[in-house]
Amino acid sequence: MSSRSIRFTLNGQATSAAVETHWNLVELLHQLGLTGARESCGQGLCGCCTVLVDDIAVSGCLFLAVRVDGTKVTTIEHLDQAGLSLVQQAFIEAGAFQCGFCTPGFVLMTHQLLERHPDPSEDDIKHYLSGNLCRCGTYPEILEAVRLAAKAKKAARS
Amino acid sequence: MSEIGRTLPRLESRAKVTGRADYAHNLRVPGMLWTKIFRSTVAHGRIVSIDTEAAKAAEGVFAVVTGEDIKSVMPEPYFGPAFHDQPVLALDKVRFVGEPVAVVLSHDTHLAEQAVQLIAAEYEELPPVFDEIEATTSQAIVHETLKPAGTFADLKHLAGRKNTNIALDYQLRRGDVEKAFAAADHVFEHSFRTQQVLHVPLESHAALAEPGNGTLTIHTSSQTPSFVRMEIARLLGWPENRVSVKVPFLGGGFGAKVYVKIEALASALALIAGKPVKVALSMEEQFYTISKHATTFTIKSGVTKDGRVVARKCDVYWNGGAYADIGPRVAQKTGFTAAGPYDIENVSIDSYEVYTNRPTAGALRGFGVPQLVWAYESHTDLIARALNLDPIEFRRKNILRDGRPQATGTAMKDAAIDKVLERLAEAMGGTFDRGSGGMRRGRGLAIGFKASISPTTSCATVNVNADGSIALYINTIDMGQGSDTAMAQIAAEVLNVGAETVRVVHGDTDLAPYDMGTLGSRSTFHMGHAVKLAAEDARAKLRALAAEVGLPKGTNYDIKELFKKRYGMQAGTIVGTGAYVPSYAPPEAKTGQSANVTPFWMVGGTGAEVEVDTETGHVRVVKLVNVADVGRPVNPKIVRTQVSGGATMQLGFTLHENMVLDGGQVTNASFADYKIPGFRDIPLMETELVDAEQESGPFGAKGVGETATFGVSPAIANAIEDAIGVRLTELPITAERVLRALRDRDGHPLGDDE
Amino acid sequence: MMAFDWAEPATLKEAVALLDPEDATVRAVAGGTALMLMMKAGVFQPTRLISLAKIEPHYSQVRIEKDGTLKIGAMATLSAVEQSADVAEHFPVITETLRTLSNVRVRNVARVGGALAHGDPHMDLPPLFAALGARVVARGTAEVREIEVAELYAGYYETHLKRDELIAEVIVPGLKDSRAAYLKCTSRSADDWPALGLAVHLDVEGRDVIKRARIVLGAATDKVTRLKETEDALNGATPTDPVLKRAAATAAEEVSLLGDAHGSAAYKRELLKVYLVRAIRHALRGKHA
Amino acid sequence: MKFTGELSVNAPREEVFDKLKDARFFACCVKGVRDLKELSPTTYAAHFETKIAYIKFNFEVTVELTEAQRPCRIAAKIEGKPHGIVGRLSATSAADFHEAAGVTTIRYEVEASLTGRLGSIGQPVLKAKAKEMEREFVENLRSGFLGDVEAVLP
Repeated sequence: MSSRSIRFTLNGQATSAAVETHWNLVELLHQLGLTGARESCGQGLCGCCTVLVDDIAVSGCLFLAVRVDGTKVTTIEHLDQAGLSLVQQAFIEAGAFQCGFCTPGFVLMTHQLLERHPDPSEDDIKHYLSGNLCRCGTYPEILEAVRLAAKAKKAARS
Repeated sequence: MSEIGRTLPRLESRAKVTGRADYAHNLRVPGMLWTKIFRSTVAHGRIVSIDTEAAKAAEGVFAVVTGEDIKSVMPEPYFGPAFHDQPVLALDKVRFVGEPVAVVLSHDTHLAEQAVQLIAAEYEELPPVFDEIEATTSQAIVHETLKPAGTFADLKHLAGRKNTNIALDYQLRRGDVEKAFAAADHVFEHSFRTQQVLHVPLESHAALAEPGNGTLTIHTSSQTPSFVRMEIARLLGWPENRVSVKVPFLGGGFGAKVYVKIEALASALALIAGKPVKVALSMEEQFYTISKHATTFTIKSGVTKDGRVVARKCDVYWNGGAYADIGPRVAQKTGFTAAGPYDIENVSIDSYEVYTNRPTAGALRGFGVPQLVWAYESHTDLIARALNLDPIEFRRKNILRDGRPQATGTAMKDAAIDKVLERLAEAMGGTFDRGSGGMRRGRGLAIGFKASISPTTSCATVNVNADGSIALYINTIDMGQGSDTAMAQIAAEVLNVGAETVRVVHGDTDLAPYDMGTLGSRSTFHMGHAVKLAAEDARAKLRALAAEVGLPKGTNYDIKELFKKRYGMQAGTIVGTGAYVPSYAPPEAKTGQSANVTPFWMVGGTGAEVEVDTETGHVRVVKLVNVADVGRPVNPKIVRTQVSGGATMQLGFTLHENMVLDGGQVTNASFADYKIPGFRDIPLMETELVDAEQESGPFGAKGVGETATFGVSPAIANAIEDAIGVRLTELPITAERVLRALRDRDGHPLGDDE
Repeated sequence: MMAFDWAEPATLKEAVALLDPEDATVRAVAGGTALMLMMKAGVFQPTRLISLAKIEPHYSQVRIEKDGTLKIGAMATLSAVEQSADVAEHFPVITETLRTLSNVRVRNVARVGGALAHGDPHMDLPPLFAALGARVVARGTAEVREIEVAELYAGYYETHLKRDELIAEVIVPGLKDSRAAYLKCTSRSADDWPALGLAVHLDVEGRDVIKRARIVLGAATDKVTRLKETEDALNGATPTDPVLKRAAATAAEEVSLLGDAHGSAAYKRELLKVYLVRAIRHALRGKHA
Repeated sequence: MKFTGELSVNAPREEVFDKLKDARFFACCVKGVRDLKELSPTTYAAHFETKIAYIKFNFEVTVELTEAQRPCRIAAKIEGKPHGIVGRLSATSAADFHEAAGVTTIRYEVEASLTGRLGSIGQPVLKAKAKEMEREFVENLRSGFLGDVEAVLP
């Protein structure tokens, strides 16, 4: 059987879908109208296809869609449910993007980074984000955005 | 507050951080067919047969289309901005491994991909040629006949020329170099090479063509919607008004998406299928689509004993690959700056665009200038070292200053070469830690310049709606450089509103007027002028309206009230239009001399500090200082980001990016093996904009997108020599090459086993 | 990619039973990151994939036994190992190595079992685990056996696992007072497959005598390779500059290196010499690192 | 990809030449070659199967003898089309024979390239595989001279 019916939570909504076993997660999301995760390098190296599955970041282009059966899937489109997140605000403030194609991946990874390291060093940031590529070369501004977001999150906590 | 010089976040910021910005990549429409391309497996050959039967019979296949089939909708299916040499799908011959030969259409992209594997083509192999120098004398002829498009006057003499791979031979002559060499105290000659590299924007090329009732709409990731419309209309034999080209945001361009790339194919397929068809390339396929020229540049200089360069001879060979694309422009427009930003009495330049059996080369951020600066700034340091002169002092003595004639004879104006050099000298001066043991540090710098492409036209429309809101209609494409925001700022400045209130409608040939293209850092200057003119036109019309409704001159009025007074209700529109084409004097054919060769100059330089691991050859760039003359920055924050971004891209081209070919096949057609800079490759970046003003620019502004790419490569090579005393003359500067150079110098060369 | 069957057995035993030794197009998939790349490239077209995602949860555990032995379930993600405080405390060399292994998202998905079974010589864990004397527990239809990681590889992408065997667990002996280091060298961008990966594991006597060395090379050969002659050159020696230099020369002689896009064989030989010295010094400097 | 190497066999070079020129013998030395067909005295077709780990690759191969200067040099051109995937294998190979004291030294040079999907990615694997094939070929060739030719038939 190459076609399967799966159920999962997509951005807080119970969702069911019929998927072919050979579809990857990005293909499924595009069919569901969510285009914030995009396949670019197709090899899990650039981060444009970042999606959270059970709150853990994965490369959607290397993740078979059947595997999200029974999971909670969160995409970039869910982050501003209650207005722009602090990370998104920081990216705007720091001007941390140019063409914007890689930006959803960087934003999602920054959310993950700050959960793991609330006060990251420059080295932490560079290592954590080393799997996301920005061909426009906006790295210095992204570094700044992560710092701003960390600061804003800290302020929000206290 | 002035809108010019204001750091305003990009207008589309929210859409981009929430993943909701539109890209052609995202687009799908009901009933759409996907495509997968069957590509050539030989570098040069005659097509004997293409067997598509098995593919046609495969599951889910709607159609399989070959080059011959394209002729049913495009009788002469050859395109290109300089030469009409590129077939929509290969016809008669294939000219590189990876050339599109046939296409499978299916509602399912996976089924299309499977069916492609069932296509079989037979070729009669012809000898291929890959090297740009060999190609100039090779018996292997890539194109039997040269077919200039007629777009550019200076290519006309090439029409119908046979049995040559030289698509353009540009020359410039000023003074008498031979005589000057004979009289010079010293003569230096060096050769430098650069490798073929790629743009690889993260959004690969995507185009969706939808046939209508005698019309065709193409949604595409293009930097040049007006050109796409013109070229597709020409191929179809239709008037332009039946072709619409719509471009959302681009996920990066860098020159990869100029002119026609996949649009002709998508258009032909849509018309053949009678359905919407999407052509979306994979990352691998970008490697077969467009690249940056590999080059060989031999440069020879005559120098007096006190360090004045009195003569320079430049021979530049551009490896254009299988199709001309815009390469002939690169060879000419860039070629005339090959002698560098120096005041040299006697200059001779020969610049050759050469066909080979590699994937096509075209425009990439800098339009060939970084390849030239690599050579002339490495050469400059080599001369200074040989003459025991301080490299900065040597440059100071020779740079072109305002008012002095450049090699074309055009007098320099508003080119802050001196300021850029002085700022770099300051940043890189002083003492620093030179390292110890096997780790050695050094510093180097380099400067470069570029002429803007000319003469080209931009048009803009500004609508003032009856509620006073303003919309700007332009075909400049925002591919990340921030043009929407900058253009809104220019319009807002004229119309005295906040830029964030201006709506920018971009990339739609049905709505916005002609623009030559978003390329060559031309938009801020050319479209900036057009927008300014359009906004001024709208302002004049508003004033006229005010006068018409009886308001005394100089009255402060609310625009909304003005419309109400005139039309009795909230109604009406004021349309301001602007068109701009700079003045230009074409160069004299034999000497390249012109009194007005460019509307403005871009000037940039880089200072690098490197640390070299002498045991492994690894080069770590510790610091890059990028200094640019951008005129007056419209949006300083965005300009600075562009400057450091450009330098980062060139850093990749300098240290590791390299398109590797084996038997014509690109063997590293993926990000696993073609490495672009990531977070951990980025040095400390310093960005400096010198205090400058482009008098002829809109509000003193000029282009900036390419400026920071110029000096990066030679600054690093110069810093490496400063650190360890060896000179690298070929890009990329890999760790292995550095170690080999060190070992060669020490008389213990590394073996050559693979 | 082409359609295939998808099976999700609930136990490892069932998964093993679903393998078909006669049919190479039936494969087990753990994290699937490496397999997906092969499938997307069109070189591997499975007829059936057996997902291990739903097998018993204890195969995802990471734990340290009383005697200091580290046991990692084959289905533990690389991230789980990276984030394990126990691993960081007792095997810092593993934590350090994981930090630069591919990227966060791959580590979140890739499993230790898959990383060892894939057999790409450029990977970081196989040489490191081989140097640490780790063993994999392979479960087949008939038997369960242990294989030294150092003996697991047969060639590029090839292991000595049988067609009906799956890795169930990895056992890493406690480091005790030994020293270990893994250094890799990328020759293009910072984040890249290595040109060379070198793991060293040293038992040290007194302050500075190497009692026993285990040296394992990755990336520069077609399979993970133990450098036994180099080990012999170091065993019982005090790592002075001349000793290290000699060991480096031995290493460069003893193994035939493979040139690739990361560097020629000649270059990799130089890297091997340099990195051997650096890795040993690095191992001796840190407590466990 | 370029491979060069040298091997010696205890046989006079005429014998070595004749054996190597015999397509049947030659094919026996290459693991995975079967169904050899003679299309003309200098061209042959065969099926070639090789495998990397669990992945099999099948090629339809044609070999053309382009040079045969008895007893010093032999050269051939090889072309292959893989099954089920767009691509093309092409290679030229040449061997020079030198004899001294009854021992023939064969110096060979193979220049191979693979285009299409298999060539654009996975070059390291192919290179490793090619090295392995080279080793096997040399071993088979040696054993072919040591004993019966049949001994190396796959």
